[in-house]
Amino acid sequence: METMMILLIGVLVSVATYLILSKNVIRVILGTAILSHAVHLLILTIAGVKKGNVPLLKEAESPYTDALPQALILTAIVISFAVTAFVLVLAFRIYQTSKSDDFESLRGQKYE
Amino acid sequence: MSVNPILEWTGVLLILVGSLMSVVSAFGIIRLPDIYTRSHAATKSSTLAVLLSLLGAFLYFWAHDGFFSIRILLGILFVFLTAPVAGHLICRAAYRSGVKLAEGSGDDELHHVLFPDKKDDDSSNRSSTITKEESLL
Amino acid sequence: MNNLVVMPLVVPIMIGIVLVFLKNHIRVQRALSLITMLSLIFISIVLLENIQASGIMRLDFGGWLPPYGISFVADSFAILLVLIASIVTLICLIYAYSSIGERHEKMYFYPFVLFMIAGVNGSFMTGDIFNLFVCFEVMLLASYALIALGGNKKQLRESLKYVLINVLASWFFLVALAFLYGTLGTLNMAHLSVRVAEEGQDALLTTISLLFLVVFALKAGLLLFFWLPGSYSVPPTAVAALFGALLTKVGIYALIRMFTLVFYHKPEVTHILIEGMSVVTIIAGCLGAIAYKDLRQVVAYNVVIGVGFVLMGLGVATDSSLQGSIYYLMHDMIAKAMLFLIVGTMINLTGEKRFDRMSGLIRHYPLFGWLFFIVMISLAGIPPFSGFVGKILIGQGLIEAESYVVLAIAFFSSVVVLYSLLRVFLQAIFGETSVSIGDEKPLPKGQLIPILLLACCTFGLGFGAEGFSSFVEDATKTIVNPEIYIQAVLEK
Amino acid sequence: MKTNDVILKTVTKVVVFIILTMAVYLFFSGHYSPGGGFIGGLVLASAIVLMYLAAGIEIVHKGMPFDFKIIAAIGVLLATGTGFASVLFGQDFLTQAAIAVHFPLIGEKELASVVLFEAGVTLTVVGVVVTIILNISEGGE
Amino acid sequence: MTIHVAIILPFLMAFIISIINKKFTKIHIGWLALTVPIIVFIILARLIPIIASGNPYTHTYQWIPSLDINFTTYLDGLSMIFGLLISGIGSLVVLYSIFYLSSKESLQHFYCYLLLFMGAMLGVVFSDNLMVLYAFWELTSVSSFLLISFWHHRKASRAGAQKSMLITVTGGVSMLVGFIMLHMMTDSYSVHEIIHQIEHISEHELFIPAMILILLGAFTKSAQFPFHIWLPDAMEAPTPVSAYLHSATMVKAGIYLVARLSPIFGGEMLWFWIVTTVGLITLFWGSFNAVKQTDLKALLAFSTVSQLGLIMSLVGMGSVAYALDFEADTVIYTQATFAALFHLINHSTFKGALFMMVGIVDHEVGTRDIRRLGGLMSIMPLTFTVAVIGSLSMAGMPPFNGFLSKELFFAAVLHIKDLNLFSISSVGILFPVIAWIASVFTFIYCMIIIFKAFLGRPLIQKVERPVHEAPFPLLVAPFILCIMVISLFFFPNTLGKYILKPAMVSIYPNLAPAQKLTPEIHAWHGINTEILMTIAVILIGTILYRLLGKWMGIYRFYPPNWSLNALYVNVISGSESLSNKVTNSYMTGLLRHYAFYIYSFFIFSVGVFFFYSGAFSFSTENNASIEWYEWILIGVMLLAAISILFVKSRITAVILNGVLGFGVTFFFVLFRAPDLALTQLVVESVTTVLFLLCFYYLPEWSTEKLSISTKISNSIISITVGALVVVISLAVLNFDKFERISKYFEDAYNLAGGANIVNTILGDFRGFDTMLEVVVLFIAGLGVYTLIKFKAKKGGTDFED
Amino acid sequence: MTEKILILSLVLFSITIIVALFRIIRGPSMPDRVVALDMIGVTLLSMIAIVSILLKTKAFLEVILILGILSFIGTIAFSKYLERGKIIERKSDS
Repeated sequence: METMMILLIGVLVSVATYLILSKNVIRVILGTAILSHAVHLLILTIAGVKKGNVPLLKEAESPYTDALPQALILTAIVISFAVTAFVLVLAFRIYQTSKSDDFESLRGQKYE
Repeated sequence: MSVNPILEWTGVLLILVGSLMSVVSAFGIIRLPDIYTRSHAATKSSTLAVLLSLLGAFLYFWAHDGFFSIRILLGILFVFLTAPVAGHLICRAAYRSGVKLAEGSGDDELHHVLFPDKKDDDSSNRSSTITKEESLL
Repeated sequence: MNNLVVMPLVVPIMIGIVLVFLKNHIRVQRALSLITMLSLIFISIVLLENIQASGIMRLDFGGWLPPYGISFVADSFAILLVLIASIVTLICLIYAYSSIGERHEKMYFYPFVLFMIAGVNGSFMTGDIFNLFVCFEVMLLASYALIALGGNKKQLRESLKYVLINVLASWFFLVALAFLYGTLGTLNMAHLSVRVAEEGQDALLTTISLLFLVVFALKAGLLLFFWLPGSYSVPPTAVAALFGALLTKVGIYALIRMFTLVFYHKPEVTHILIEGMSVVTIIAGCLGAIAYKDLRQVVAYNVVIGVGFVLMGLGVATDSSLQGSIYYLMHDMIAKAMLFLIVGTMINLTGEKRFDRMSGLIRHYPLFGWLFFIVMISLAGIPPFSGFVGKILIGQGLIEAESYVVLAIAFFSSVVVLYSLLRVFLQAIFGETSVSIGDEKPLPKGQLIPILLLACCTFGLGFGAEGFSSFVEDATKTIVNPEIYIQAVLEK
Repeated sequence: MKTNDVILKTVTKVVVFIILTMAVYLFFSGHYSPGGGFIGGLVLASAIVLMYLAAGIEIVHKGMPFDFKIIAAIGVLLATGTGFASVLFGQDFLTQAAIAVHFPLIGEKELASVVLFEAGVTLTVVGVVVTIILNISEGGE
Repeated sequence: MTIHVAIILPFLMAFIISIINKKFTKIHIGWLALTVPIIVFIILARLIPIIASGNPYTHTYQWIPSLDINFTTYLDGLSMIFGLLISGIGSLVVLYSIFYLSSKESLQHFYCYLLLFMGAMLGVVFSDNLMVLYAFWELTSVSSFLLISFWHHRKASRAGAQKSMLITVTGGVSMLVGFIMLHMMTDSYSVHEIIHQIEHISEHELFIPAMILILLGAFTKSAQFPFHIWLPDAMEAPTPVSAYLHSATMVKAGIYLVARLSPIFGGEMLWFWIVTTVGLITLFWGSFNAVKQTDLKALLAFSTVSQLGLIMSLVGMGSVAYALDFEADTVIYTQATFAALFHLINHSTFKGALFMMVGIVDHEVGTRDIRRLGGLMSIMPLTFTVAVIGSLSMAGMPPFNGFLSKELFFAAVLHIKDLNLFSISSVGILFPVIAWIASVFTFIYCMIIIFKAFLGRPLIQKVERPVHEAPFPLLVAPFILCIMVISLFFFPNTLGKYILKPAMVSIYPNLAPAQKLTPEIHAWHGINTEILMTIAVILIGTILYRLLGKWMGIYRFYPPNWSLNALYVNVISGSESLSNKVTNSYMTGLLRHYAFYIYSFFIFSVGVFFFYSGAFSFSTENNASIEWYEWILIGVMLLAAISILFVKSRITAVILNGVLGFGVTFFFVLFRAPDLALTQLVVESVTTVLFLLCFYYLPEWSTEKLSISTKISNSIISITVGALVVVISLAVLNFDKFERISKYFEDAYNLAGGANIVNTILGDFRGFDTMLEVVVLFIAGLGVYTLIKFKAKKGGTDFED
Repeated sequence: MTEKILILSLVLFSITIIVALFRIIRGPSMPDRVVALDMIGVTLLSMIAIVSILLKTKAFLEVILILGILSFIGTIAFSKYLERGKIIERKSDS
């Protein structure tokens, strides 16, 4: 299971990387969203899957699955949500001011 | 510690039936010709599938652990409430955004009500916000 | 008592939130933010004294002992940086009062600055690697908001690039964290160090350390500095100064911390790589600093050179070079803030961004012109200003390590720094003025005084280097001997 | 072209009620089963989002005339404040404490400072999510 | 203590002058400034007897003791010479400048810089600590820069200032490295402590590099070939400055340093070779180029270069005395150093006088171009006198002090020729030959000064203003110098006894007992090779001067763009355009490129090391089982992810992203993470709503028009990155050496009173993270608010584009 | 035995999901895709119920309910977007 999950994560990372390398702002933002999916899965997978019970003491008996990565991922999810919201707004504000959603035309002037 | 094996088995069977229903709806979603018909498959039969399997799970928990799960019941209620509304809204959106009916459909009476100023089926010329590409792949 | 350790983080956050409620009371906002920074300076001085007296301080949040809970660890190195960061922020705030404008002030400028400094301070002091990530994010989010604050075209454009590149960096950070937790099974930095030492830093761990190198190099602008010139040249002057002084330094701090505390076993891989990267960084920075006539570009590439210079000290990692790095880091924070403020003021005064379109500023603003001269001298590492102590020590470290080519590049870079600013000085500050007396834009005292204060700081830091030496020596001792840090964290 | 959302609005009234109940439940159950401040807050926020989706900004605003930024700020203040409170009691920062209090109806219950902390988290999440969504939907003007 | 006062005093006065403002303008500020060098001179003069008796004076103030950097002053014979020169010439220059500069100039600045320089220069010669010496050294560069650019509205001034600053500071930096190396070898920055450790360090591998680096500093400062190019341009400074800094004092700092460090490095033959050769080349090149100059000041500048070369070569020759074993004979070579010191003083006197003379001419006539001058003798007889005395002394004619030192110089080169050092004796002969040729050129340009400027047809019609003799006060300083020029000829041995001898002792502490260390100077010592050489110089020089027009053409053989100056200009402008090209080539402003760099670096550092080190390991042993439906779901996610790349509509992409989100949620469920699943779900939907909200304001994305090569490189990068993450993750999975700390949290119910472990971690164990995370969220919310509400004003101060 | 049946139903459900994914990719119209997404959500809901039976835990029952809520919200948002472009209006007319 872990191996397959990691292969899946690899593909997600590749896809996201490809999107990030593109020119359109929305594509890039989507890329970052997929990147965060990938890394959340990665943290969980590396911590070991299906190795224990749900980490609820009243619900299940020991052994429990590793709860720490879950807490970390939760934090990471919220942070990446915050950042995504910010970037999205930034993107449409840029479109409002520069009338472009293409990085090619958002290069800025050449300096001398 | 099965409290009530019959109930438990009923639950499992309900789930199985539910999954079969869902395959049926999947079949529908492939085979049916246009969005309006496909949404039948998606909302009606798949809602039924969910209801069945949730009921099954509810029964199972009840029978197996003696656990009367209000949350599942709530969930059932919820799906019951929302699925038709969702279906309604999406079909309305589809119609208003000018998705064509499948060929061979009968009368389209609503068309004259909604787009009185237009001739027949110039579909994608709607209000400006949604552009044509939205409905393309 | 130990709760004092968290104050540099929590005080600005709480005050920042209070300021949100006081959106339209600008005077109150100014006063409160000023008081906050002053109290931070006071707190960090108290902390420094405490550390000298009784060793490294530690605060376990919620009372959960390391390695299970999160701890803040205050050693001399961290607190020195907190102190300097607070001073620089204070001064930039004073500058902002007269320059930033009411629109910014009502748009939560002060809360954002306070949040950013909280993130910076947190990153300096945290002893937990995941908490470092979170502190980074606090700092970054605030910096995202600050860089885009103002909403003009160029600002938004550059901030998008800045944000996206940092998102990428944060992603790498998370990946590295995943690997780290997967291998070492802990998050406390001292505990990480113990575990790495226990099993030896094998190839896989070194790979992970390289991943951290990528992350922190991005934040520090070491080799991967592409985001820096663009994004540092768009925000308002006070913000740019804060960025130039603080943001890359956090990355540098993290690099130094990581590669002296945890991954110090394979210097032939990691440190050599850092050394090479800093050489390339310096060269690229030098090229950039003389490539453009746009003032903010000149300044931004100067930041790049500074980064390379500091991290050379880490690359060779001898006692004296690390000590030099600490000195230089402190110097760089102050001098870069000053440079940014001066350049921003020049641009505001003339309405031009290119220095070859300015001339003769010294005629109307003599003191200002001399302040530029001072910062130029200081950055070139000419005594008695602050740059020279660090420069000497790093030089010493490079000689000890027998990396003479690196040495040559490092020291030649200070000539290039001098040249890049000298031509600005000769063109823009000296020369014939085209503005007749009476027509010049007035230079507000509120903008001159902060620059003057920074000049005093750079002089004080250089001339009074002895005053800091015991702190710096203590900081170096902790860096060089990870056991001291580990003991302070894991004991009890 | 007239639109009307009668069906949506009617259903929403019921659904929002269910979601709100759910949110409160999630918030309080967090210590023993999945849930907690974050999730409670997020669910609460999604309920509000649903209201906005169905009824538009103005109507919702009449019912909830809050500035959600301020709510978020209060939340952060609460969260950091509980941390700070422990400093005042001479404990390490963010030390959580619990006292048993007797409630009239529910009976003996533990009242923990964690609850305050989580309430802060919830308020922040709700405040921030709603602020973001409201601002974006008004952003074009 | 007193010496510290002498160093601090100028700084103090500079500070006072810079703040007294214009209330004081009734009196010329120069008078105020004049007090400083006079006081310093008196202080030093009072110390002469003590120093002459062989008691060096030293005192230490601690500065940065932890780094061994202390403000230690050390006054011995050598520094005494320089101290006297600095304060003595300084007094005269200040006096001269009071009448030279009009009160319309910004005198405050001028005297402030001048005093800064004076203090710095005193600091250089009196400091024992190398780091303090370096500090003052750079300060002299800085103040020299300020003085050159005094008329900063003139472009040439600025260019000259920049050049001098760059060259001298570069030298200073290399010298600093040399000092650091010395410190590494000896663990001390004190010159005297280092001298005591010579035996230990001369075999050290850093010894030679340190030496070369320090010499580089000395050569740049003393305008030695090929670094001399800054000196002619420095003549843009006001003439008093040229007289003071660029002939009498600052340029001699390099010579001071070489002399001061001779005890350390002199034992190395390389030192002798470098110093002497560079000195001789400079001597020749300077004198050779001086002849072709048409600007009097430039001529003097090149002559200064050449004279500095002369002194430098003499110091170098003198160092042979260290290299040879200690024998009575070796004393003879020290005479070169003696000559150097003597000429140092002489040069200051006559060159100072000459510069002041040029200043007067410039001041009165309005030009310094010898093509426009002539016949000034009748109009300006007093100035002419100064010119004659100075020039003849420079040319080495009796009865002026230049004659004495020129003789000593010839003697020294002749000694060196006989020295049995050279494997090829023919090299040895070069020394006197070069010296002689250079002297001929020296003679020629001295004649040019006298004849072209002052004799010959008056060319006054070319000059705008009516010309008359300079006012008397302006002539006081040059006359005092001229008197010294003459009196030194007649009483050289007084100087020798009180000034030169202590200096020699401090340069050659080992040879102090030897009698011959300070020879008696005689104007006439019979017919010997030296005097014959002098006569030949006069003869050949006169002939060549007469035929000047015939051979001036040789200067034209030299292509102008091959000169060192052109090299400097090309390097500066070339480096600017090159760096512009290079930097623009990679700083494209395109996010794609930046991301590309980052990924490539990731691949090349992490990836290459990972494979090279063989860190990869893989095993499926610990893998959990996998069910059929899980396969299918993995397939669903793969399919969804890959098809995102190809969809043509952004809504489809967001829907597919939603599918991914659902998939992730399901995996969270499978992997027993209920809290995560909940959070993921809500966040996913809110994000989708955000996307949809923002899409309202954004255009539909257009199809990417990427070239095939971009597509290929993008694919390669992304596949490599993905693969790298996969292989490292697999290796990490296989790494199982440590127990996770999370066992501790399973006791959550007892520790923190919660049954949901994840929740207790979030709320309690790692509550701090959560607190900060809330802050992050809050900042983001506030940031979004400001982003939307804060719009740039239309037509506001937006400088860009 | 029950377990095998449950796994069989899981497989059947996942087949539904893959079919719906096919519909999302194929389209042809945007509402098609939204309907399919909604269907994936609802199907996932059933799957989670089954999984929680298999894992013998009640921890995921909340997830079921939330999933129901959110796929509803998502669908509404999509349909409003497709219909009007702007999903949250200042004033809702009725």
